[in-house]
Amino acid sequence: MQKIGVFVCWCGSNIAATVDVEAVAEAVKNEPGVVFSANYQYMCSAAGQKLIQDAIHEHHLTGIVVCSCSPRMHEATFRKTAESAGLNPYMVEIANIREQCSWIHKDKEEATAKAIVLAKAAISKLRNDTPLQAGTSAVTKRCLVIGGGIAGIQTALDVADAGYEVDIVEQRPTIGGRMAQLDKTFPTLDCAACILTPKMVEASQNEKINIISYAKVEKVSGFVGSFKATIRKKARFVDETKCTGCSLCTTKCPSRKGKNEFNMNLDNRGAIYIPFAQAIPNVAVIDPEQCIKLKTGKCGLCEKVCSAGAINYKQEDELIEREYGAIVVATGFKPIDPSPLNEFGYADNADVVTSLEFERLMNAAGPTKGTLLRPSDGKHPKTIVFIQCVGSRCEENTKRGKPYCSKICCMYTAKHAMLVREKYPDTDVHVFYIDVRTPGKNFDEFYRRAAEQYGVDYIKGMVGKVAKEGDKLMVQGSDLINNEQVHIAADMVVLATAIEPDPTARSIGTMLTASMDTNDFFTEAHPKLRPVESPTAGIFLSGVAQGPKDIPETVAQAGAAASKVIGLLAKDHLVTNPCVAQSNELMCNGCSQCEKVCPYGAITYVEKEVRGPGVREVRRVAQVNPAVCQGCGACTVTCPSGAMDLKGFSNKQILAEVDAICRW
Amino acid sequence: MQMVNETGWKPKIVAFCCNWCSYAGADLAGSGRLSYPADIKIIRVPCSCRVNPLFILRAFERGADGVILCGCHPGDCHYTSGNYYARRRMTMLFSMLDYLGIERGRTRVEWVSAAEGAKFSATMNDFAKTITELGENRKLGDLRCKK
Amino acid sequence: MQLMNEGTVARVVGWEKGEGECDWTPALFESVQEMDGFVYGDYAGANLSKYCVKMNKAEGKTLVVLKPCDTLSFRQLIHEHRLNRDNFYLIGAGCKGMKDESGLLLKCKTCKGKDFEIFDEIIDDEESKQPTAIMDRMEGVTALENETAQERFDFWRNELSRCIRCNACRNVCPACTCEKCVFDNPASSVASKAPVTDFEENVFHIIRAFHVAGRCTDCGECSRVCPQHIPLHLLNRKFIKDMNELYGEYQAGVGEEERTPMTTYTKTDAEPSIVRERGNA
Amino acid sequence: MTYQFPKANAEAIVKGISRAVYAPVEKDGLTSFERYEAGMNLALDTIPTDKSMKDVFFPQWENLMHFRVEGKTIELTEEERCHQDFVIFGARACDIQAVKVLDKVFLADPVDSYYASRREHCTLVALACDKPEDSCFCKNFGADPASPDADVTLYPVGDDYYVQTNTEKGEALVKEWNLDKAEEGPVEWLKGEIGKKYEELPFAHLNLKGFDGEHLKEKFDSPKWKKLSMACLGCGSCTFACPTCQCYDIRDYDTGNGVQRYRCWDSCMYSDFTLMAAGTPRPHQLERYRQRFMHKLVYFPANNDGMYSCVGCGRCIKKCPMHLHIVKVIKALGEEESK
Repeated sequence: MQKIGVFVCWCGSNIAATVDVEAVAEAVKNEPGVVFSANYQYMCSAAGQKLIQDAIHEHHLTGIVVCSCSPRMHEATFRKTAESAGLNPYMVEIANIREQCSWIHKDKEEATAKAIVLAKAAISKLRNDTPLQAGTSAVTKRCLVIGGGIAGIQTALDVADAGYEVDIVEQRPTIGGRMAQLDKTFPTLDCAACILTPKMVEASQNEKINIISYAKVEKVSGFVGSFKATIRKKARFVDETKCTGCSLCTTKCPSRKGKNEFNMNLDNRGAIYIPFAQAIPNVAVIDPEQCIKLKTGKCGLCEKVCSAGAINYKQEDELIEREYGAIVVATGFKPIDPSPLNEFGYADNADVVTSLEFERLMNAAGPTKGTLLRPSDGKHPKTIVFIQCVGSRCEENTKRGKPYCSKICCMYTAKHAMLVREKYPDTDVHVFYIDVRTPGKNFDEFYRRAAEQYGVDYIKGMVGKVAKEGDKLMVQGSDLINNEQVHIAADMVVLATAIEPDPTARSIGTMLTASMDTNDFFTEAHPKLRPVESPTAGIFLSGVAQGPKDIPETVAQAGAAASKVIGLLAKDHLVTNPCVAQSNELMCNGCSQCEKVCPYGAITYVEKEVRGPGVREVRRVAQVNPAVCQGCGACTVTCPSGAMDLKGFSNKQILAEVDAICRW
Repeated sequence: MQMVNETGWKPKIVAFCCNWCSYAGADLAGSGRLSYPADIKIIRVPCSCRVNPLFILRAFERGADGVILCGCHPGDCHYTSGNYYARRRMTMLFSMLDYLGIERGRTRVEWVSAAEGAKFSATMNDFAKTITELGENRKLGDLRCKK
Repeated sequence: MQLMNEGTVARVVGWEKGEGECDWTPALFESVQEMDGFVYGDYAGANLSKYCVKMNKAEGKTLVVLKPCDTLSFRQLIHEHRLNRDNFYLIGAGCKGMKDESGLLLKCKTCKGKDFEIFDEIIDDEESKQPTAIMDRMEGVTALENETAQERFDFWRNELSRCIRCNACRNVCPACTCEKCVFDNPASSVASKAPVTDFEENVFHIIRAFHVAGRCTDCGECSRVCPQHIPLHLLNRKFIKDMNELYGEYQAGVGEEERTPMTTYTKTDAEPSIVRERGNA
Repeated sequence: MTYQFPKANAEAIVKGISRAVYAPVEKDGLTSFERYEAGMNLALDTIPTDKSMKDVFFPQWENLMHFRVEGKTIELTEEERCHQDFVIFGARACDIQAVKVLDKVFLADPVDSYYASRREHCTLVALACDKPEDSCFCKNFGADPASPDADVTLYPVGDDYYVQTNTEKGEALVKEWNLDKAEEGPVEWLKGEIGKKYEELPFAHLNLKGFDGEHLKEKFDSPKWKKLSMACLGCGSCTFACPTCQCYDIRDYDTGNGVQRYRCWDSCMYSDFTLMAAGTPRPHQLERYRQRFMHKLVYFPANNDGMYSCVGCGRCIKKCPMHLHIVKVIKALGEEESK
């Protein structure tokens, strides 16, 4: 039999004004197991805690019930109090008589009666409590960063700077991500490559950072502190250690049909190629879909011209298995394909381009070497129409696009318009917009400069139709301010397309058991207070994978994620939550149902000899990894025999509460 | 405030609330002094998926007149998917109780976030009203438990 | 018999005749001589899948005779890791609908079909491939759903009040293979041995149906064995009907191991309030 | 004395009895002994009823006592014993024989006062079995279907019941009915007829040789139990239908305000029967199955001067979902004896 102490808090007048605290303390005295009860003005105060500790010592209490504010407020406090008095911290139950009693009821008699029932329920639960021990698990001091864009690079640099090893896994042949494709950046108009490539170089030269490019994470198991990842490094057919990046092979390659992904498919590249001049690693890669040698066995020109002997047509995928303490998701984004949005004529007209394509058309390293020429006939466009919110902020369920604001389009459109007007002052620039959103440092100033100083024509309204007429694109839209229809004969139309998570994000989320929202952005552990952590312990979020954001925000979040990673890796051991599921092997029949509902993969099955009264046989039984289990309890209800139970919220404990509350 | 019908009978209602959303929502209702009947007593569970149909039946066995289960909104579960399982389980259980002729209003599931103190209070008031109208649970109690 | 001679199988689980005409009993045959008593035919109603759980631990292969509906149970038991496929040699036996002294079995009147979900060998003829179902499987459930709540309550009180808690329904059920049933486990806080009150009658049957929901193949054995003639299949079929309607058509014991409707979800599942909004209140 | 009344008056007679009456009634196709109330469907022609007369003396569950808990105090209230006279109307020979078996158990020291009080207050009205079922084999076990042993015996002849009183209790009861006196001839004729009918039943002559204490080990070790028990589900159908199965479990039900202590039927077929901290003494169904029949046919007669605790009512034959029953066991193990 337990010896229970009950401590009723007044919370000043917060509780005591509505609940007769003395009556509560008196009423619970005769409950089975209760050997002591008291009330005090502020239980959470030093004096109140001392009262509890003294009672624990004096009455040799085995458990305490504190009738006070919400356990969300002071459960941790009272657990520490109990622990310091030598009691197991999980032998503490809180009866919430403030938020769920005194604050919502006015009648003192009624509130007191309810407080007594709540106290009795907590006592009943406590009678079924057992001391719980928090376990520990070791931390592998290495971090995996999935994605090598600016988010991944920045996180990797910061983590490495603290002295921990980092592996960056990038699916493309080079790191750099979307930022590498950009021309200038808002609102400063400095060149993207000029600020990004030094970071890329820094990452490649950092001893702690290992870049695994042209690779994907194939499998992840384990849990916070000790994940195990299998990484597939795709065959490049070029020996990375030998290739000097001289790019001779890329100029000699006779295959010219491969679309240049880096230039948004606006031009072609060889079958062997280096994505761009500053690529890291600066190593060629052979596209097996285009390579004549790999497809037909003939050719082999690149091998002949390579003085380093780096070409290896027989290279195979390589599987790398490594352990990590933390994983950062920095999988980034891609612009949506606006083809299904028929009114913009993207699929039918070469001169209707997306903003990212426009970036490449403006970029000195792009397909037009930085001269703005329209894709259809290579002429200078004289009238350009920019359309914002293409596929963003759509009504849900219309399937016309994304419900969210892509956040960056207003600013980059202003940037594009400004750049065009600066470089080609004879060009007319019109921008259709729904709203112009500029909440950022120097953002609104930037937008006003575009509109006011650079003479960009901002039209509030949406475009209804883009149609080709001769060599012009007739843009028909509405001007909501002047309340009229506008028709503009444009040479080029630029669509500020919505951005969406990289298509690989969903499968990575599933692999990591990290939750995602309906748009496939990773969700945060808490939207406000834990914005860079996934609800799954040990998984951190960096960059657009979590939600649309611009470069400075991405870099800031990348740094924040890094600091969380560092905080984790700095620990040698992690203390685990002891309120986890536990399988009674004697009752488990091995049916696997619990395994199917576990969101964390915490349950595995083993063939094991079970022993009990009259039982000694090998059975298939469930085992819970307490370091992985988060204690939701989904398994406990799925288990028909009740073999699976949850410590701290056991069937018996909850039923005891039900019984105490529902006394007929 | 307490719900009383003409005969002086008061309902007994159990509310299972998940720790992360609904229990916090109840706390918020408290902070906002948004009242609901004292006949409702809350039991904290880690997640709505922790609630076994046996708990609900036990409450009725012991004389509860209504049982309500509150969890995070679908998609917002702290454990990512717990409330989706709870949703299916409770749909099935409620359907079976209905099939056995038990009054439909006696059981309910509501999704209440940590930010929805007002919704929590409104939900509880509405549920208590429904139960008061339904009257005493005569079909699903165990008479041995009656004093 | 040949298989037993060759040593391929160590035993056979089939049927033998009883004292009368209709009282065939599932039987174990451990030698070729014993096989003289083996019978198969109109009164082989029992589903032998459940016996396989016991046989799974026996040395050597067991030959089991399964009717089409029984193969679903067998498959489901493999999904639940209660059976090792390699321990069995399965004869799929054609079925023309099974009988007892009062004619065609209820479960055969709503026969689900003549396909064998799992087998090593099939022995059947043209006649056994003909459909035997003479009524819609969900007819009884639909009829009840269309009644008023009070009528449903009265119906089930009348039926369940006959329960003597002999556990025949549970013990025959191929989905009830727990090492220890919650209702037998004093530590579960819900154990009970007798239907002392209406509540206990209700809770046992509600929870049993709930525990097998998504795994019940609707083999109909529960109703067949009930000595008190309680239509227990109407409980299981209610869940099957609900799951089919709300979560998509599903038949337990078909195909590969996968999540059952109760161990999966979709984000757009119906809310529990649907129960309040449909049918008769 | 011998009396007579038309069968058509039976219901009126039952209704007219001033005490509580338990009689076989039919509901939803099942028959059992219930406390008779107007409107119930009397089933006086059914042999045997689905549920036996045992239920009246030894119900499936009954409260023994109640503990009321208030704070730290506990108050105990014992359940009242039966203290009012009642009548069982329509008992059959097999069930009456079964009560004799139960008496051996419950009335032996220490006396089960719950059972004893009911026995004491009962007046038994029996019915001779003129239309036995093929599953009946009571004569093998000492019951007399032609002349069941009771306070009053009814003999159905033609459209009438002939009534014979055998005790003072019986005479007192029948006096209330105001019946016409009758000849004994038809009764004697019926007894002869019943005797002949029972000779022709399929299980009229079972070989019970060797079912005794002396052959205990031989029967226990028989290899046939494995095959006999294989199909057993381990359910309680046979036990609960059986008029002599007397095992019970005592359980406590927590009512929230106290504890209701009750007893309920248990079954040796259950895996948790006589479960102990160290496990169960009969871990497989084979042992449980063997236990049930060894008890009825070997252990019980060995301890009770040869009285079997099977009465041949045939309910297990009808109720076992897998068609396992005591006749199969007797035949299988009896054969062995004859070898």
